[in-house]
Amino acid sequence: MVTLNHYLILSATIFAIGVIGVLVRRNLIVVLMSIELMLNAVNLTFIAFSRFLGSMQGQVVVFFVMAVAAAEAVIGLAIIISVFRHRRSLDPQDMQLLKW
Amino acid sequence: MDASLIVFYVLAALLVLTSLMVVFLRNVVHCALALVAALFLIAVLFLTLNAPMVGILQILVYAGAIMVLFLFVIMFLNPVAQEPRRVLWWGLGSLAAVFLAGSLAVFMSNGESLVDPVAANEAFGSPEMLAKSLFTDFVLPFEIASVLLLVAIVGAVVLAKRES
Amino acid sequence: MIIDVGIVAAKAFLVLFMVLNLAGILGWIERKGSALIQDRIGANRASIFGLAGMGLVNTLIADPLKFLTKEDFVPPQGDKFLHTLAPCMALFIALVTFAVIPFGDVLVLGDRVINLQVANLNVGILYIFAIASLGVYGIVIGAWASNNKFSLLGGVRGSAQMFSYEIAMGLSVMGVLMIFGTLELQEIVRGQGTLIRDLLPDSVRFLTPAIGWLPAWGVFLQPLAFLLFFTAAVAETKRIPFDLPEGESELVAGYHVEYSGGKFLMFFAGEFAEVVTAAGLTVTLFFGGWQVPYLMRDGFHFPWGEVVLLPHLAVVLLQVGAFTVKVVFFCWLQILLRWSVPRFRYDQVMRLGWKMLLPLALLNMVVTAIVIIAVQ
Amino acid sequence: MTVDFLRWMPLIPLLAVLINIFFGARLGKKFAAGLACAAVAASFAIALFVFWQLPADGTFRDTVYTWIESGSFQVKLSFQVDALTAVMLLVVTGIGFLIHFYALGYMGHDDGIIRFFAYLNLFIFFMLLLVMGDNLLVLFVGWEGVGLCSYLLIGFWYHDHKNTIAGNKAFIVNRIGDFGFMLGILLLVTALGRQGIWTLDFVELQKHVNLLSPEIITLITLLLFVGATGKSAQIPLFVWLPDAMAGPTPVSALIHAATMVTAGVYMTARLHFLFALAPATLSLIAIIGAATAFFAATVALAQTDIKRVLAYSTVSQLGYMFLAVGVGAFSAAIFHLFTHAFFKACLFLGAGSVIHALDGEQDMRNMGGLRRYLPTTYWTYLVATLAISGTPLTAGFFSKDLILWQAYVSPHGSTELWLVAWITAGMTAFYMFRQLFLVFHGEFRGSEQVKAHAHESPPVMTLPLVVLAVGSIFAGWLATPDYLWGNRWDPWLHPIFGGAHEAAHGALDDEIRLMALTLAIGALGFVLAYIAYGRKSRLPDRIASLAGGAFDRLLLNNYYIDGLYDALIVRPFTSFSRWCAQFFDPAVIDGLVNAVAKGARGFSLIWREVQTGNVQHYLAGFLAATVALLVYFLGQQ
Repeated sequence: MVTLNHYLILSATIFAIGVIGVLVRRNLIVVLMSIELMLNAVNLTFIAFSRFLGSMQGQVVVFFVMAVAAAEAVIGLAIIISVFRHRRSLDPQDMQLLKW
Repeated sequence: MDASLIVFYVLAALLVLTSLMVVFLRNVVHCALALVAALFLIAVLFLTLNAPMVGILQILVYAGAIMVLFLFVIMFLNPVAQEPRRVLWWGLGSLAAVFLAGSLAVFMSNGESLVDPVAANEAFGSPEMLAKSLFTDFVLPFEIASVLLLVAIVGAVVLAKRES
Repeated sequence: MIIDVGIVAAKAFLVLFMVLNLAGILGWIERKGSALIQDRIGANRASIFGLAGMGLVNTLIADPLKFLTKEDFVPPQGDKFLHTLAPCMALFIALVTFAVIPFGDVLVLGDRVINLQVANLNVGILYIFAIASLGVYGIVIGAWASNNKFSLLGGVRGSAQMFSYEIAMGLSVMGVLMIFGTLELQEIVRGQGTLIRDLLPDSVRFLTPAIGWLPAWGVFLQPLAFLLFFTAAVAETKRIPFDLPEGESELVAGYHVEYSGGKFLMFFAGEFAEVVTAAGLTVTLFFGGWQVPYLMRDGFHFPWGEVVLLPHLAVVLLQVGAFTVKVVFFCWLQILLRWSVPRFRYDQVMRLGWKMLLPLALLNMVVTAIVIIAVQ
Repeated sequence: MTVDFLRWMPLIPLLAVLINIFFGARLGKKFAAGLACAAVAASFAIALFVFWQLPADGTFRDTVYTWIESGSFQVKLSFQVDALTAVMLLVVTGIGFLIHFYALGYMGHDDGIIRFFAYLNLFIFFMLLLVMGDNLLVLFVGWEGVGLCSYLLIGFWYHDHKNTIAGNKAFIVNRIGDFGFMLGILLLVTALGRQGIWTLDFVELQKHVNLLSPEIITLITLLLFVGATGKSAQIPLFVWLPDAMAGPTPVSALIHAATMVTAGVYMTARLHFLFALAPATLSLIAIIGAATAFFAATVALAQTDIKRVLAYSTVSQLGYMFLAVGVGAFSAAIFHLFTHAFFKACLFLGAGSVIHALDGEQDMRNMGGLRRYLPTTYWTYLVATLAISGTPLTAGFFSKDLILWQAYVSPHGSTELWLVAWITAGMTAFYMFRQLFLVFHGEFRGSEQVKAHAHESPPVMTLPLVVLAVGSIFAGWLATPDYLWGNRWDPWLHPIFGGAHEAAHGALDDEIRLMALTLAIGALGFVLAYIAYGRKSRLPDRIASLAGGAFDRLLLNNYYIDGLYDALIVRPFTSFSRWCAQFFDPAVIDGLVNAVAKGARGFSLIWREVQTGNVQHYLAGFLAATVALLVYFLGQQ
């Protein structure tokens, strides 16, 4: 029998993998993709709860998360494009002027 | 071990594998394709969780739209620079993530697990039900989400447009 | 249990067989059609046992054999795995779309009622769009894996184009979905079995003698949507006049420049499978799918009152036959289009998608919604 | 009695100021000047109406809004008009209007006329605040405001550096006085507050003034008097007034003769209930008043600048007023203030007319014989000179005589005070007639060019002169000695100053005898002036060269008091400031600030290494914190 915990642990694992990506990758596009992965891990949690609590609200939230994720990806990629135009680089470590 | 458990484990294993590929593959295009696979698998998991509508939307929005956009941008920029890899940083990052996964897993699963799924009726997760929720209880967020998307469209155009 | 699985497998096999064969036949039809249009004989060299006119057999068997025996070339700097994956995805996605398209009403065998549709999903049409949206991966991956700037440009063009037309396509069918109130394709087809007179509101009942006898097919209810959908569907197949991703004169062969042999065959077959799918979808949504006008489950019920009863099997065969004929017709229409119209310029393609189809589709949706509410 | 039209009196000039400042350039010079005059005329009309309506012992009150509210302490922007204020109102708006009118001609060709009239109107506004305020704070606002206007108008022709310096001097010297005034107000408020009464209203103050101990009152009144010496140019803060003559002549007439400089007198009169309780202060005021009158008169003897003579004369006359205050004769002080406003304004405007005619010439040595060119000016000047000299039946005669009489007969007075004032009266007559002879009689001593240009002023300037000259005679008839038709002035102000310090009455014989003495010394002054300057004579030069001319120079230079102040106060202070600027500020203040900054910078230099600008490093911190929180919550469970 698949329990809620199965899904939660799976979701936590995917989330952590996404965190690794955001943390260590030196390519902004991959970082952005890792963020998508994290979002989806959370989505999985929502859907699992929705199923196990018998409430549609989880699915509705996922719907909104998707909308937000779409907006986020679009804006993120637009930023990446314009940054790349200026610096010819996608390495987040090359973009550290915003300090001090 | 019943069939659903086997299906779950297979899907979960594949999902973890593809997720790891997203993070650890060197080639950005490979990463993106691995992510497409991961998202597809999550969509399948959604289907097993009585959420067919959301599952299809997942494919439509994520795999069909967002990831195509990613690939489009990757091809558009065609970044050739090799990522430098620092073993220490990678090790530390992975270690931290393992801690996070461990503590999250313990944290989330130490409650009493709901083993007996609520007997969902036929329509649970159907387009009708989702639509009813969206257009009654959540109609305001729904409209706000549409505004958000509009703003994102305009913002993306402004950001990505070449100054002339 | 086993029988259920067997039935599903049989249906799936049947559909696959039909689609693939139709795709093959289309290759021959295209050659003959182009010859016809260009006023030449065309495709007359193939003969088996001295029998001329065996071109059909030729395209069905000899062509694939030729492709399969040719060298499978992979660009040295390319990505071997993805280079192989891309055509598989292209063909696979073109084929699985057909899974939810119904090719007949129920077939009753004993006490077993078989739905003549491979998979009946309650999100049917969304499934099609979801899968269709994945179709772009075949091109994009193939283009990138070839490590060729022409193919890459083709891939970029292809992804942008498919992206654009998917939206117009999705929005154009909204009117149909609203009228029939369901996402399930089988239900949509069944809904098209009624006559217009049953749908007319009281206020315009006087039109009944004029148009009441028409079947309630989507094309009659949503003519604009049909035009938009069909245009978008043709654009999705990436064939002339929308063949910008290939654009021989500009990009050599676009995204499949570096493909040869079996892999090229898969792209080739995938393209024709897409043509069939586009035709199938158009038929299903706008031309009554497997519906034969006035044919009910027990026979013909003509609007002037005459009833011709038919055995069940005959009805089913009529339905499947009608569906096939319709699909073939629309495949032929697309081929006709392919040889009649010149290629668009790229900006024209984008303008058509975003500035013509999309606003019109939105307009159609709004008007339909208003009419539906007014009628209720 | 509560009314609501009082507020329009100050408000109309203020509105005119705003209009002239923001739109003046667009509306044109003529319109702006006319508007300014009309505004003051409107105020004057209201003042007349108020004066007409004011009941014998009543008060008009107009509260605009509550300005400050803190616990039970309330300060309202509120105006009151009683008999005292009514007199001041007439002087301020009436004389003010005449001078505005005069300035239409005098300033007609000046480029800055819009600015000039805006300042002048602003002055009227603040002056009205000063005299109409029903509490000390409103009075103080007016007090500071007129100081500001005085500064602005002295330095009106700021292109000449000397003028700005004079303006600065006036302002800074006034600040010293204002500082004392402010301390006095604060002390008064806190001292009363100790007793549980938090108020600044004059009515309330008067009601509760007996709660204060005599020592405190003495201290408060001394501090307030410091303010008065600054504003009213008394020893030791009188040095600014002669320099203030750098301003346009109408300004000298309005601000530095008729109205603003009398604010100190008004203030002491307004707070008479306080001063009456401080005999020591009163004595000091009397002594300072007499001394100022005397010293200023001596300085005036030797001045050669037509306006400086009048300036020292003003200081001297203000000394008379303070002498009257000092001997407790508040109503006499106000009376002299009233009459002085007429004849001194007339004198200044006449001097202005002369200066105008001679194209800016101010040195009397270059004048003479102007009687023929400026007949109207001459006759009005003569009348005003007669008035200030104390010629019988002129305004100055009655008011000055009243003060002399009070100085002699009042319980606070003394024979010595009278003697000083008496000698001063003689000197007044001398220096005024000296001026008259030098300017209008004899032969013209200036250049031919100027002589050819000399002309009588236009009617717009002579008309106010005539009005003021008439006032110089008849304004005094309000309070005649008992042997004529008696004093109509004291009863009018009686409700204000009350019976406690009623003007002292003495024997009629004494009064007549003293009057005769005063007349005698006045006549002596006139005769001496005629002998020395009325006809061709070498006498002045011989007197001037007495003791090698040192005496003349001493007087001419105001006893070198400016130099004394300069050496004693200004120079040490500037060198101290310089030391602060060059050493203390850079080394100590900046050093402290820089040390703090350097410390912060050093600290930040170490800690900014944390902020790498690399998003992923931040995320690592974020992640660590999240894990820590999760572990913490797990431990909690």
